[in-house]
Amino acid sequence: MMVPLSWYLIFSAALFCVGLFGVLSRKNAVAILMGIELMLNAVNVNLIAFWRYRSPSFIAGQAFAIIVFAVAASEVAVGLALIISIYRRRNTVVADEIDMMKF
Amino acid sequence: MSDWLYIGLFFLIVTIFPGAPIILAGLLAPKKPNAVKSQVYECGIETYGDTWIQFKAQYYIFALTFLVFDVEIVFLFPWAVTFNQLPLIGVLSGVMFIFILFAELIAAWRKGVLEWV
Amino acid sequence: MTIATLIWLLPFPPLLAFGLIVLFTNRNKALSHTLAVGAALLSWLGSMIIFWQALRVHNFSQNPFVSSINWLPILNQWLSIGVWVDPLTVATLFFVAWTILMIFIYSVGYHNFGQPKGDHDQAGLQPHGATVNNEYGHAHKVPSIEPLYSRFFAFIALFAFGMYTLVISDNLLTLFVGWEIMGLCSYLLIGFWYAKPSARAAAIKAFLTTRVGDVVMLLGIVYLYSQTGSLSYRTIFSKEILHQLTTVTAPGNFLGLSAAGLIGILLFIGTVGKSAQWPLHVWLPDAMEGPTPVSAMIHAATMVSAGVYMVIRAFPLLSAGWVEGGSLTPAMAVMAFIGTFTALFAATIALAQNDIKRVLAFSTISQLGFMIAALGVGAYVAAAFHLVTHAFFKALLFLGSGSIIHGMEHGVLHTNEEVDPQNMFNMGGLRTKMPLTFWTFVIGGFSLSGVPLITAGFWSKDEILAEAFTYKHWIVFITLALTTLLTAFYTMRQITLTFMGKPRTESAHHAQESSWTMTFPLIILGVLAISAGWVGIPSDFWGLTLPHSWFHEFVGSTLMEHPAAVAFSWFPFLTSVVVSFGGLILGWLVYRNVQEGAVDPLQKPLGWIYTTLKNKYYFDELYNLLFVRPAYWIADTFTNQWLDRGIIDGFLHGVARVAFSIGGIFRNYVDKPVINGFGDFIGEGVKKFGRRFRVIQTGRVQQYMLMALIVAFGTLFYYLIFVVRP
Amino acid sequence: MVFFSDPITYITNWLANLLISWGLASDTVLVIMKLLGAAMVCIFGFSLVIFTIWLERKLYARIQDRLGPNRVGPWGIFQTFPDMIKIFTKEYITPEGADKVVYNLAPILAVSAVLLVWAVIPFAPTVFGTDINIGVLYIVAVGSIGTLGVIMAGWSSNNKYALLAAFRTVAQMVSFEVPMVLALLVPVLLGQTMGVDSLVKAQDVWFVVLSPIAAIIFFISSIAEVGRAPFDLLEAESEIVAGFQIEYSGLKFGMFYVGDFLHAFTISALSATLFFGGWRGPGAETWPVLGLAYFFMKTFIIYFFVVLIRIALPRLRIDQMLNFNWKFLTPLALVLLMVTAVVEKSLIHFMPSLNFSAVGFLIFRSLVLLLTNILIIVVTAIFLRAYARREHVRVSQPRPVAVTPEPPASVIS
Amino acid sequence: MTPMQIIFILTAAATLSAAVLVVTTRNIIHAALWLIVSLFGVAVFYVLLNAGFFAVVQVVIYIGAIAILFIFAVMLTRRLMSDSGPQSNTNWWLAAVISVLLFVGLIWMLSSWRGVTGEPPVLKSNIDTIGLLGRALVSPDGFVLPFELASVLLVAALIGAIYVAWERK
Repeated sequence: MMVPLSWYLIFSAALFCVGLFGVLSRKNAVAILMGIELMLNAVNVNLIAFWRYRSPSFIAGQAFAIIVFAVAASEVAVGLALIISIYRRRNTVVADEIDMMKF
Repeated sequence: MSDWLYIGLFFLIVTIFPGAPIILAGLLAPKKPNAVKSQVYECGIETYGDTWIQFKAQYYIFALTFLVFDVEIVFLFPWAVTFNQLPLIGVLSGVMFIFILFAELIAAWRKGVLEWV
Repeated sequence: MTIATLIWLLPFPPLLAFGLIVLFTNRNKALSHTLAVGAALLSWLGSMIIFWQALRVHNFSQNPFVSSINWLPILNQWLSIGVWVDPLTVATLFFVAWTILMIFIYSVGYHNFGQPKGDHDQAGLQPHGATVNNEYGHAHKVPSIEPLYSRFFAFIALFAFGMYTLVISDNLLTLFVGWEIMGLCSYLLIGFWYAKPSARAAAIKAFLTTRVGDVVMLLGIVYLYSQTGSLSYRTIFSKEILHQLTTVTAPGNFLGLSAAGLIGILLFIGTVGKSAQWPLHVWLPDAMEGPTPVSAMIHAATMVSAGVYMVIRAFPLLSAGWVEGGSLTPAMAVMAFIGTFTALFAATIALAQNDIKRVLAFSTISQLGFMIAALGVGAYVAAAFHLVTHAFFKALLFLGSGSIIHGMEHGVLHTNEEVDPQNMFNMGGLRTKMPLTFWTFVIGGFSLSGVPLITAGFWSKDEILAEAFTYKHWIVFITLALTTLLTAFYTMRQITLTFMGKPRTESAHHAQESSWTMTFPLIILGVLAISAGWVGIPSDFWGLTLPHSWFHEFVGSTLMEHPAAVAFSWFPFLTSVVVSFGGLILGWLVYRNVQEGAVDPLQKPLGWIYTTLKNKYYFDELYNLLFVRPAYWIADTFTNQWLDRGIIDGFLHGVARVAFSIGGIFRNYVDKPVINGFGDFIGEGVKKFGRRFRVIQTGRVQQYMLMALIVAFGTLFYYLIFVVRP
Repeated sequence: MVFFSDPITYITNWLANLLISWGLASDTVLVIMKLLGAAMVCIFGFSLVIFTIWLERKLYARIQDRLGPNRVGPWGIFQTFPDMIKIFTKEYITPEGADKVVYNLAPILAVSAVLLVWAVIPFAPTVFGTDINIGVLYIVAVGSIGTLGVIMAGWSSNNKYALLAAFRTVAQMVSFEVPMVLALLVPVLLGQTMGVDSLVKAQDVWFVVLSPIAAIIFFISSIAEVGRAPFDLLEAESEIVAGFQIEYSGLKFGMFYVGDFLHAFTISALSATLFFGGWRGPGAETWPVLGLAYFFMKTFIIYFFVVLIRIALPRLRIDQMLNFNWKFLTPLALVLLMVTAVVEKSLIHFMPSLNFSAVGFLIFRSLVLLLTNILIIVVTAIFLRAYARREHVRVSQPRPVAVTPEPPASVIS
Repeated sequence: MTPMQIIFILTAAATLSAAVLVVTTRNIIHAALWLIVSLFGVAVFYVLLNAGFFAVVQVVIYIGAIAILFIFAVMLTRRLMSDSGPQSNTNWWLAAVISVLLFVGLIWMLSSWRGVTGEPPVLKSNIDTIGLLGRALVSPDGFVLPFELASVLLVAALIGAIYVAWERK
């Protein structure tokens, strides 16, 4: 294991930012969710990396990661369901067109 | 780690093995494409409209149920592995977990989600 | 299963029953009461096992059954909750288990299980009876089943849970929890027939009155915690903590009390509320609006005893710094005073009540006063002893009265008379009609009035009197003796009016014995009401040397320094003999022959005193005047009418009127010409501004996110660069 | 001697030593050996397919009272090779508007997803690729990759039917993955490990004895995973023309079939490994060759049953199939899991108290678990009978032909 | 440059480029496929971190389930016109700036932290992380509450999602 921890952290930071960019910039709501998935993965990599490098015998990092999995799953499920139902009502999935709350 | 090395190599090989014959066959086989030949198949008529037809939400809901179950089952694997060393309470909490899963299934059932309509 | 586990599990069967009944079996009456009674039976069984185990442990008080777990993390320490069973607990557990079980069984019969549904019963009202055709085909009325049958059992199950929790808990916190659960149940059950306005009022009254006490008690607990950093008995009743508490003075040197004194008094006020001591006694008589089993369980046997149990439990704290025979601590003095006063006060009121249940209610108050007074003079064991015996015979009496009422109601239904089945002057001669009830009632009554040697009540009362005598608390002694006399008197009055002589109404003629589910508990409790006294016979009774007073040894050992058993002396013994017999005979003589439709024989000779007593010293009216009315007055007249309507509105109106006139002037000469131009200009400006800038409110999620992030990062970087770095 | 008892290990050792003697670094040798091993497994898999295709055709023919392939070679055993040559020289027809990359990637995925499973299957005590401590989950994961291949194929080949078929297939596969994984949990629970080889080692008593229900559930749902009859909805010619691979041709098309056959064989191997004690058998430890033999014997027997089922049973309707999964298999699996957990734990818990010998414990445990399973089966049977009665009533009642209104043109289901 | 580092760099490059493609590519299905690739890369990272269990779970959950869900959702919510025109909204540049800023900030913070360099502790050869995880997940002084809560959360998600996505007849 010659890979220092910082590499993992930098990588996950980059992944996180890419995901953030996706969330902020994509038109398609589904794509936005994809961005969120990327961000969650970045977080998970962080968790595991810290577990490995800081306290391998203390399992909290992994436990957190697996909880994150559950959260991600439910988030995707509900998010996509919302998108689908919005699509059914408004016939669009473009986030910018879902703006009934505007002025 | 060497186990995973093996798995990694396996991924490599496994992509090569079906890939190579396909390419090889591509070289062997004749290539005379024409418009009619490469038309999309449709039963009896020429294809019309967009292929990206919209599907019913039923598919989505099955996938959804599957996703949730999958995640919960994955939760169960570590529990199952350490089953013997667990205290009774641990086992019971695991069983309770499964029971929630069961209740979930029943709920979905009652809601009529599992019907293929 | 270890004994600790058993103790932990003790309260839970009733809770489970409660949950099950409420959630699932609400429809099925039979199943519901089976659940409830079964749960009670389980808990009873557990209690008995614990009792037995406790007896087998040598030197039990030094090594009680204890188990506790860490519960709430507070800063760096834990607030632990747990169970604690020492002799006192065992004694309490004993009578609690018995009474609760008996009352559960009794309730089955009392709510007419097995009878048909009422013709026009509705939820929240007493059953009005159902018409059935007998084999000859002519219809007659029979009692009908309670509409909210299952709910009743759910409530009393919850109540039982509260009681058990309170008894076995090892700290003031869980004790308070159980305390409050019981308060809630008492509220629910008093208002069980919620369609009756009187019941509603009574429920609210009870709830609020006890709440007053509870709040103060909570204050006490909080203060105690702030002082000692713990609430578990083991800690707070340890020598050093107590000593520390006595040395510390109360905040602001409040009344010159020590911390212990202040806490003691605060806790005691909680008891005053819970066990209906003067001046917070007003709720208990009204509580008789509830079904009779409730009156028996909550307002005689268990809940009101809980208050006393709590002060007995807290006795080391209350008596901190008191040496036997020495001068009383402030807390004890207060208790002695209030207890004694209440005892006499309630007893006198009981003289003039005609409602059979109200008489018992007042006698309960007065008996609780006895216990409090006993504690006040430091008669720790005597108080506990009286607590136990009282629980038995008072439960017995209440159930008996319930059975009487039941019989009367049966009669009332049979002959559609317009008589109050609870008024004793409508009864009479029930001796032959309901023999079982009669004998058990007599046992209870004698035990209450302390008929010497045989009844349980005698031994406990006698011990209290003896202690009061020995430690030369003359006032207490005399008052209590007088009270005993009165007690015996009104008890006999009750018995005579109810059972003796000729039936005074048709209903009384047709009254009939209740079903076995009701009489069986009566019998059991009757046995206990007699035998419970024998455990506490003083060893040197009557000069002859009997085996040690077991109860005294057992419970007394709970205290850190074992209280000395008072030496037997003739004077208090003779006193109690005289007063009890005197009272009984007097009662018999006075009420021997009360004719149909006659008024109370005491009414003429006593005159206005009688009316005062009948109206309970006008305490309700007094409180009405002192608290209720002012509250209404402040709310309605003062705040609403004067402040709001009068002053504020008036002022506003005045201002408005002035402003209006001024405004008119301005409007005509200033506003229209000058301001409007400017104003319109402003308005237009704002409008334009808005129209130009509203576009930032796009309703697009991502843009909002973006903005939020920009701001967030701005702050973050600012913080990092300018705050963290240098 | 060693050579006869355990030829494969012998050869590998020899080769490794040879390479080292050539002066390669040990790591390099390691890599090379593993590479070779993987390659061997894959080659073996492919050649196996060639055989199984013939076998299956032959069986088909026998049961349908035909001769089947009988020209090329004895019993037509070489029949597959001409077919291969034919398919090799066929032209690739790529439909217009297809998404080229994905389109070509899909068949590769379809095969490789199946081949990947073989990385963790132990053929003999000494002959297995690797025993990663999460082998079972690995198998599940690989299966899900297969799903991906299907969906890619369906989507990329720009054809309604393909897409529709892909969707159905995926719905079917994911649905049946749930009971399959649940059933896989049972051996993990009994064997206290997720490594496949460790599981085999743990099977002093075959898990099929300890928990027949799990075995059955696993078997059925993996057949559905493969998508063979009676679950071959994906190629229901009557409904969706020929499944998601309709637009494929030539060897790409062939690859899907290779994948299919290989998958069928793989699930038999998996069942053999996880429930029928893999290579275990008398003398297998001392003579790994025997282990190899046992393994393939078991696998082929199970494979025979797979084929038999395919031939014998008619095709289900999709709603029947999904109901069967969600309303029968999954609840059953869940219940089984709960019950097994409780029973097993109580066994472990109370076993010390009644002191058995090791063998006695083994027998006792097996008996208890078996009885539990039988109990569950009985209860299930009762439920099923009730359900069947209701269903008969429901179906026999007269119903309108079209209950639902015509779906809008854009919606096809 | 040990082999490990080479593998790391290759995987990181692949993952990140895939991620970038996810957020930029036009065809939403391609985006989903690229998402799968990058998720797979993350799985490889888990392997490198000796968390094989998580690698496989990643594949099972993300690739096996979530990706499928995404693709289905895309299919369900297609307009009849296929994706033409830009897939990113008007102020994507601002988003880019924000992301880059965030990245720079994070790196900067990392650089100011000492603990990022140095060797990982050597895993004991017999350490059974899955076992540890299993025990931690169900032991009362561990994560039993999150464990049960997670399942409740998933139940809620399932029911909620079904309720939302269900076409009422």
